[in-house]
Amino acid sequence: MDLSFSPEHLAFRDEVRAFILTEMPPHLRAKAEVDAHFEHHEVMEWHRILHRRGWVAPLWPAELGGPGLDATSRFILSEELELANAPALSPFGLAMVGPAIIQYGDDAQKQRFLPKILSGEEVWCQGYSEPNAGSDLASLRTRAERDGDHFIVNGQKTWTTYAQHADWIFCLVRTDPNAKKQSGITFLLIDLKTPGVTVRPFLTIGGTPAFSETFFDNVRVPVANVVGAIDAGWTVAKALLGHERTLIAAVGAIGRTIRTCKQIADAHDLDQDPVVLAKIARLEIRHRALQMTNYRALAGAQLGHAPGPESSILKIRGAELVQQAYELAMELMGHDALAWFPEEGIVPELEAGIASAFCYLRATTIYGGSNEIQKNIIAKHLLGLS
Amino acid sequence: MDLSFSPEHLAFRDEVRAFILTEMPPHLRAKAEVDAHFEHHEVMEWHRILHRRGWVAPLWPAELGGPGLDATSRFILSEELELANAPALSPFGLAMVGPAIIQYGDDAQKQRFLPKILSGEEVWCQGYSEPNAGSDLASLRTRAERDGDHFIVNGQKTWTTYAQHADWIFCLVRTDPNAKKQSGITFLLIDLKTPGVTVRPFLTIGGTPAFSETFFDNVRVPVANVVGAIDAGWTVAKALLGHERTLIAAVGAIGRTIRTCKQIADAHDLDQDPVVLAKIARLEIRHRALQMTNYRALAGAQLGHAPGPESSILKIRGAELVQQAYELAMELMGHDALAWFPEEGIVPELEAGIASAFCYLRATTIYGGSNEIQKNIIAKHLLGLS
Amino acid sequence: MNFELTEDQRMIVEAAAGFAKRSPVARMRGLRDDAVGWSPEVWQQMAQLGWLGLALPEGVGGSGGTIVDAALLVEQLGMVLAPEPIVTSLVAAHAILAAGNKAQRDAFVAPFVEGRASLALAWAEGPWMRYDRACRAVAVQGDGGWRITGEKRFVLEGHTATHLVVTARLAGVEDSVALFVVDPGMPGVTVRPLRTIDGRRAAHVKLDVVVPEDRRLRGDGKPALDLALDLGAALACAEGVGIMRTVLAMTVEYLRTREQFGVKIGSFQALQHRAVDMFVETELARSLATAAAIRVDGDDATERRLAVSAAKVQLHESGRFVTQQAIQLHGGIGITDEHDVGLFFKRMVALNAIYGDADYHVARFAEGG
Amino acid sequence: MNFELTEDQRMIVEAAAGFAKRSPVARMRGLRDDAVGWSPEVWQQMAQLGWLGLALPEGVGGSGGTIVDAALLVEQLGMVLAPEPIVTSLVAAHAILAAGNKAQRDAFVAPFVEGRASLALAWAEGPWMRYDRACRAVAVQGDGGWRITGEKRFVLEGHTATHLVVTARLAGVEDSVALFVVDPGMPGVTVRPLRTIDGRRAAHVKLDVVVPEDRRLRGDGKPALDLALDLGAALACAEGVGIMRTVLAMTVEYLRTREQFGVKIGSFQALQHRAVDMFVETELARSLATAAAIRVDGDDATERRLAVSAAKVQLHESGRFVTQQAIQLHGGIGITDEHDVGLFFKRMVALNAIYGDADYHVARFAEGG
Repeated sequence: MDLSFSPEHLAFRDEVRAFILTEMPPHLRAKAEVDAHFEHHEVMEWHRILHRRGWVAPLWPAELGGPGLDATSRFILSEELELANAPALSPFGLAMVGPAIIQYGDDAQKQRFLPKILSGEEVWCQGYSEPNAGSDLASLRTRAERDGDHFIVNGQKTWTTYAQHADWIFCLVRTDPNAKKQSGITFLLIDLKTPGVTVRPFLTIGGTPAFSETFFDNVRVPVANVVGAIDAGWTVAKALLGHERTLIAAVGAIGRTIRTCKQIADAHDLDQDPVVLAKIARLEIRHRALQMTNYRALAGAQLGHAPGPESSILKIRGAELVQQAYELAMELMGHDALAWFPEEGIVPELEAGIASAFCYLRATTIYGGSNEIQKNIIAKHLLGLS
Repeated sequence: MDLSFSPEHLAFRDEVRAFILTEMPPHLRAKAEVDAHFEHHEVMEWHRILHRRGWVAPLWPAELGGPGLDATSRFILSEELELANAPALSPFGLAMVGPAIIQYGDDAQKQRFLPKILSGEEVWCQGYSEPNAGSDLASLRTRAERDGDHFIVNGQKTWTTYAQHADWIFCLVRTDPNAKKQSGITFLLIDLKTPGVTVRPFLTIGGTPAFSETFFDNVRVPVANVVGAIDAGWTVAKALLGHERTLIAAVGAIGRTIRTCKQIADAHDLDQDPVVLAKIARLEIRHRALQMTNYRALAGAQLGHAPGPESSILKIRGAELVQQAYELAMELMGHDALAWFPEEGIVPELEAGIASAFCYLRATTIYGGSNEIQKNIIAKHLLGLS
Repeated sequence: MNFELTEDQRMIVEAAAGFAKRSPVARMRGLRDDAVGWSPEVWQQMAQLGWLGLALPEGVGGSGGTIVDAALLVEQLGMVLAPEPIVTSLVAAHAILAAGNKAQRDAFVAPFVEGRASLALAWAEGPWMRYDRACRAVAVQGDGGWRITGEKRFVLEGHTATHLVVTARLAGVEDSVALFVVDPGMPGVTVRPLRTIDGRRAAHVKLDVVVPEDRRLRGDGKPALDLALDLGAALACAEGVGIMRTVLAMTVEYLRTREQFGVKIGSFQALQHRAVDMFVETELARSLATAAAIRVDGDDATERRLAVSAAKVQLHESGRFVTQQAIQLHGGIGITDEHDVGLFFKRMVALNAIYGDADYHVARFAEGG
Repeated sequence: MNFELTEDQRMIVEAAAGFAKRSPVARMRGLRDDAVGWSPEVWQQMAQLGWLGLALPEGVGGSGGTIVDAALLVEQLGMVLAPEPIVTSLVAAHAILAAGNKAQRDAFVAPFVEGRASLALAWAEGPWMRYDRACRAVAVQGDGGWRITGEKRFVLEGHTATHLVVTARLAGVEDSVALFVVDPGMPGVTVRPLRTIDGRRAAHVKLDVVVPEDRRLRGDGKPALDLALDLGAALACAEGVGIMRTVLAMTVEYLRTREQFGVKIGSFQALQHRAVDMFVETELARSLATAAAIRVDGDDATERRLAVSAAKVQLHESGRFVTQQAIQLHGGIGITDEHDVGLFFKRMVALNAIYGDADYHVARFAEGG
């Protein structure tokens, strides 16, 4: 067992660090140094910079535009980007529909969609959840009826993250209304400019429009846009769960927020307070445990192992720790926690985005399969309880 | 709303305090001042002292030997006894089978049993749980078959607290093997000296023999020893749940242990440590919340109200806080927590009983209906969830 | 020992509950983007109902009720997040009662009771006031009275207050706290309104103002400030109990009706037990909030401080758990701004940040009050 | 970055698992009332298997393995609560390695590797050693060597140790820590055996003894003591992981088989989720325990201290939760002495109390190691 990197990997880490240092534009660096809260156009700017270096899709095979990195290098790349507070790229194209197309799509789909995902020319969003299909996703009702070479789609998706910025949406739709639950669902790619599609952004409790509802009113979608087999969309969707990227993101976000907590404690003259120091230390230790568990999962992946039991706990604990980290930041801010953005000059810039993030990040234990659902899964599949 | 006592109640409180001061023998007082860990014969000695004053059974009606106190006075009596670390009387006669006989027994039973419960001449224990009937008490299998004027009892009870010191046991036995669950169960009084009864004490993880298994091998019990109707024992048992005494005991025990925590912190030079002080304070605040909730329940009882929602949480939180208080004491003891009793001269007398109590008090969240069972009950009956 | 409501108290609760029915959370929601953030018409109604003077002596036009009366009212108002500045005004009013003379009470408290004014306490400074009430604003006596210079942060509802009760140390008197009544319109006073996390408003107040002698409250500022802040904390606890009760009920109702996997989600034991934990926490917080209100009415400052600190810590623990779990059990919809549960959640965050946070009150409790 | 076992490590784990099968918890249970508390025969077997010298250099007869190797062994032994004093001896041995010369290593460490001796570190004093390693035992140099006077508490497995590594400050040298090897049979040494909560033994050692110069380890005592205690903490974490894995498996098995209300209790969602929480905690503790063992092998003392402190705090949190819930989910039977789960619970209590408790390690971590 070994926690250190090989000389080759250390060299790669230096390469990544140098790249970030030279290639991140000053206006992004300035934001990275404060709170890493980026606008969509800034995220896409960074997307294009990374794309030029070939690092935008670390997990993709080299022949389809991936950088051909081994698992440890991928980890190093992600970790260094996180540590630098670089803008987090939208995962919907790069980490979700892209891999789905790579695994289940036909050649035409690969040629049509993958290059534009890589270049950032087309932005994607996800259409899974519906008002009555949250934890119980398989009860979704958006239906697609066959009409020759097309499907006619009707229904409503919700939680379509940043759909207002997206060009395309990948959806789970019901193609066989008589099939039971997970059967009869199809994975379908829909151009958001198609007539009949309406995107309505809505505010979260963080006061930001991170999510949208997306309505489909007799939307005609070519049958050619089905990924995988018709009625077999559940298989495609399942393959996308628990992707590497999200895990690293949580570890990075928590680490970043702990650093912010320390800065806030400093600024508020609390950095010698034993009770405060103990709180930060305990959080940091929980973060280390998550990080090391992530290392275990990644080291396993590097050796080609299937994800071990350690990976299934990352979602649960990562989601909780993100919340705990922001909660601690709020505590340390004292009265400053009251300020709702944007109130310039009232609280330090460092603190400006905390309250909003603290609020909407209550979502981390809910989205992507709530912690309760995750526990059901672990109980059944890992502990054999049912 | 008012947190103070009336002049009459204040006078009663003084009376109780004076009584304890003058009547508690020095050898009991010495133990009370250290850790309030009393042997059975010491508990019974105190029982007889309280009995002479008429205070042994505060809840019993005056005509059957109770002191005829109102609810507030009963509360004062209990609280003062707790604060003085007086030996806790065995509840099985005074608070359980006694009230059951008062409510459901016939005159013969009242005359036969109640005076000896009051005097302490006969000590009782409880025969409810069985190895396969714990949380699911209604699945008990100890059976009583009718044979003329007698029942023939066969089976096994467990968790019969201090059965080794008891003269009688009150049992739930199955009298109708064909009835479903709660039906067909009878509340039966059994003399432990009857041939065929075997009591086998066993150790807890605290290293003390607090509990016994009790075996019944063709034990002949007069039908006259049935309390209430045959096959209607569940009704009698239900009426005994959640009696006042236990609630106050938990509040008192927690308060006593918090005082011990402070003394330990003092002795270990931790009484200026902000982290330690904060831990003790947070525990003390949780204790206050329980205590005040208990007051609410008692004030309601004083006014003749049925127990409100506040009383149902006392068992859950009281059980947890007892454990948390001992856990904190163990933490504060540092290395002293390693010492297993009796190792005289190694750790302060104050700490001598902590480790053992800490261990066996893991039972508080299990016995008397586990916290999980309590939550099921509250969810169903108070929140309407099922 | 008695936790029964008096006949008067029952009437207060009934009237407040009636008001709450006519004034649902939607009213507060609508006022979030309003510059005032609360309704002057409702303020008038509250004055007419006698609510503003409920916990104030008859001498200033109040009904001479207790803090417990006010807490019962505030709990009900908390259940619909009524945004009118009752608590913030009462806190400032009690500072004036504690340290001011009859003329000052008449001049500043009486108009509030009548609904013609609202008050705010301007005490917080610096970024580190969590553990430290040390006051850097300073008052210097001169010809025209007192010159006060300084900056006050997060003056709750200070953006609309008719009068501000301002803390300042007296120049040259170490460790002193004096109270002054300052009007926002006086030259040298700037009041910048701020939006707060709970959709309400606070003010950032800059002072370089001369006030006449009769604006100084002559009583000792320290105990008056202490009492006022403890009153605020106790009423925050009462409001928090109202919030917890509401989101608990809301959540239980959701569990009873929302279906997933073909069953009501309230049939899942893990969610049932979570709801029970919410219930337990709500009742525990309610017990200590009640005790705190009773003790603020009492004469024993140590008991008051212990009871208030205990209640405020419990509010933090219970309130946070209950509102967070309310969101969690609502699932995705709980994260949307359009669902009410988030409004309660954010108000609870604010309540935990004001009148001393949990760490402050833990430390104060540990010191014995 | 690699968490794979080497071929050698796989063999260690396999051999230890084989031993564990032949040596169930019942063996430790049987030894609880024994005066020695562990089996000299098993000790011999362990020596023959090369386990005692596993993490010791070849110079003293060891196999030159790593602390990770030892941790893997200790985790397996923890799964059956094997009571032989391997960890306590290793801790003392590493103090000797760090501060002693070749002759001292040969004299005191080599016999342990061969199974002819066991060692113990006598460092703890006073009731308040939690935050304070300050040493009051004192050594004065004189004609016959060093006169050591003092009292050492809770010397783990000191009741049977062939040699005690004793800490003392040097008279007149402020803040000094020196290490001496003292034999229990020397005149002026009294060793009182104590029963500990986990059914094992410690010793209360009183010293008024003169030892020759060659019993003083000449290297700096402080870093040697630090390293030794960190090694002990890291191995306590490994043992704790073994315990958690065992009680988790035990509990899941119980949930799968125990019936109440006509169903397996493992079908209740609240209990399922509890078991999942136990699983999560076990894996998190395992991650940090592994990191700690790796860092104790490394050269960077700061990284070692951070990793060890993190692991020990996590052990406290996770170990406590997992063993407590194991009892809770077993219900009444879990409270009986005759069920094994209580033995694991109590061993975990002991592990959390030794080699620095959670508060100590939180504070050390907060200081940056």
